[in-house]
Amino acid sequence: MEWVIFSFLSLWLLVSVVGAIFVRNPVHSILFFLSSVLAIAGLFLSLGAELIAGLQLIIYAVAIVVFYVLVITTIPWEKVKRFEGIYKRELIFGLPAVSIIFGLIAYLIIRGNLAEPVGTVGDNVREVGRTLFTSYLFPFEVASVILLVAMIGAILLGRKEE
Amino acid sequence: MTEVGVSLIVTLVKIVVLLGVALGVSAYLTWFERKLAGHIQARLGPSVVGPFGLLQPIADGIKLLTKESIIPKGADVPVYYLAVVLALAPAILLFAVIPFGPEFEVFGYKVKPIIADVNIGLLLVFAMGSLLVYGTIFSGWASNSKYAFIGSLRKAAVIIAYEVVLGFTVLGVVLLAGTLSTVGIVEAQAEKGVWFVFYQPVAFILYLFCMLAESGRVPFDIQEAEAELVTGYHVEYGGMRFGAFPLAEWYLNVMALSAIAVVLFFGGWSGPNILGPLSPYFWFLAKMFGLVFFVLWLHWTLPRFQARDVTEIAWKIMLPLALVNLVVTAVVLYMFGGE
Amino acid sequence: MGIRKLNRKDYLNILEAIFFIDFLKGLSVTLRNLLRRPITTEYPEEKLTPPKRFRGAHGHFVWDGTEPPSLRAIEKFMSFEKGKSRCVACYMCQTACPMPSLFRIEAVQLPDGRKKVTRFDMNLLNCLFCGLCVDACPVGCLTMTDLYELAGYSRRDEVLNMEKLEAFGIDYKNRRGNEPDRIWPKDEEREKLWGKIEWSG
Amino acid sequence: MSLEKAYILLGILVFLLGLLGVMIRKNLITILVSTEIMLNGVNLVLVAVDSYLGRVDGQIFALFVLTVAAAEVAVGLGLIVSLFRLKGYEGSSEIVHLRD
Repeated sequence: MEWVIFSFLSLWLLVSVVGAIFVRNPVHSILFFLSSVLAIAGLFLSLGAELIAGLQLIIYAVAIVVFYVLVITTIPWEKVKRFEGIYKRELIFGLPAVSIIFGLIAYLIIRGNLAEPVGTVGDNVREVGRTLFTSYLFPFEVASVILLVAMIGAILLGRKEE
Repeated sequence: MTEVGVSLIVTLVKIVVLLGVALGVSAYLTWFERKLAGHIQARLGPSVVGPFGLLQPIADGIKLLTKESIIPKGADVPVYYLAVVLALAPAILLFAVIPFGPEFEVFGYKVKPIIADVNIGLLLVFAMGSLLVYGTIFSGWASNSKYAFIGSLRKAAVIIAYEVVLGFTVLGVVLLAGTLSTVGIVEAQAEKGVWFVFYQPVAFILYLFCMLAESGRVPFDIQEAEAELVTGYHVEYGGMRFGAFPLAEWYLNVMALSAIAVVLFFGGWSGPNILGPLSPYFWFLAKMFGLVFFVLWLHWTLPRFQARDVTEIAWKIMLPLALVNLVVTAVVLYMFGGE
Repeated sequence: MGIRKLNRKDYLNILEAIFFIDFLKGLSVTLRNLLRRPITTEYPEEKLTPPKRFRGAHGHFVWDGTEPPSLRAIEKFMSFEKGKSRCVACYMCQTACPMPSLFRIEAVQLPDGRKKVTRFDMNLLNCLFCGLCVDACPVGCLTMTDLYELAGYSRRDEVLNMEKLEAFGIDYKNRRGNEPDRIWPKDEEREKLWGKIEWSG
Repeated sequence: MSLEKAYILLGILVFLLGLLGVMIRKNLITILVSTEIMLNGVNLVLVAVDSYLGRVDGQIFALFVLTVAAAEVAVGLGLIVSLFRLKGYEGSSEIVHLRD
């Protein structure tokens, strides 16, 4: 059963990722990316990471992709038509390189052994929240500062010059 | 038969029943809304097709289905078609996390009248509610029309603003219940014996406004302000595709969000036992349609906000109120809470 | 009934802002309307009777023995038949009409010297229903009936000929001939709405 | 091959496809999208290993990655918009001058 779900979701994910990379039109690329984000949320759910799946849906699928969509749909694309598509030369050299790297890593992973499990997680949401606000409190605060800085930077960058 | 097969079949049956009921009821909500609008304006509403105009939704459906489909020139055809799906799917998926009643037993199997009893029900509600934004944006963008695009951008701004407020609003209830699961929230209310609307009145009012904004109802219906933007982001669609957008936005979404409001604030299926085993469902549906009726009633009462005001209200008034509500709830719960 | 002045404040006070008083008032207005009886007339099934002075399609009063005695005088010049129009083809209606191409009237002289109206067509497509032709008619023949469903399937349907006009006139006289000539159907209702009229003297 | 290894391989494949996307795309926005795909692959591996090990630390790191992705998108899209406003185009190969 898990294999059925996994193969369905991974097929969906790979198709949408390949589509996002190779499709010409940036808007279609964003749509493929959205679909891949949904597939990853499904994978998270099947892995039992429910909170991350929900946050993936809310933050990634909504907040981040909406940014892209708002920017991409308001830019007049007739002017930048020549920047659609892909570089052929880079593809010819990049594809073999990437496949070789993947082959090497895959060999390592398939031959290697995974570490032993250390425990089980009961209520995922509760557990993540507890760990986040005890062991990882400082990184959490730093992340919020990063968000604040990014927000200020985005406002400064996106504002019209007077 | 294995356990997995049974659960799969049960889930499939639940999905089919819910889909049929939701779509049928939302089709009849169109009739109800027109009737209500008519009577509020001292008119009659639909009254010709069938007794009391009851066959009007079917006639409308046949009319919409048999219409010629026109694709505007310069439209992005795949996205144009995909936008309909993107608008309808989240609105239907919202129903997956709504618990309609308590657990019951059929042929020795325990069945919960909820499709996905997940740990993160409320997160899914927010996620689906905000995924609606893609249907609107892409329908406006793909139809290559200025009015449609202005409407879709307005709606996107509204959804982004009110989704944030909605999240902070509901967090108060989550704090009280101690869980994100919808079933858990209903059970927490049953345990405490008090509906959360009495603990969180401010949150309820904020939720109500967010619900109106999310589903594009008056007074927040700036995205399809008929007088300025003809009908907003789906103006270039024809036939049933045109019908699908209001169906998703005005009816399915309103019903789903009302049901969530019932779960969050009105104790879900709790109520006096007057119909035996059917009474939880009766109470749930009664509360839900009470809220739906309120929304429709509001639609024909209030005028529309200005486009500028809508987002300003969200960011400058409602978000601070929701934050204050959340902080006060947390502090009070910390000082006087049980645990 | 005087004019009631409403004082509206620019801002709500704090209680009204918190408890949405204005909002609830608006809701109560619509709720009251919801419970009210609809005032719709379901048109194709149920039709309103317009007041007698309503200016609908035209009609001709016919020669049926109720004419004023002054008309008896011209009987020897005109070839009137019982149940036919009492038009004398004087062209007064056409002269009074603001629209030059609306009427088409023809008359012939019979061998015995009397005048006979052979044709009286009205093109209602050009008519603006001002009623000047009715005022102009010297023999009280032309009238305006209360028929208001004048839509037709072709432009030809909109031209009234003599037979139609006579039929309309007979029908109108049978239905509304005995009614007093007033705009408002009931005097009491009119007095309730507009107040009692004080005539001088 | 166990399911966990399949998850990890899938995550790495997604990461490498994102890398390929960064290399070959012309448009700046799609390059940003490819980096998002890379981050997603990393997240997938983190959560997969996490659920195998039975801990939640990896999920918290995934959470931080989400945060960083949001920040990156905000700044990156701000840059792209201002670049577009300044020059009127946004191909990656054209943006080579530090000043004009």
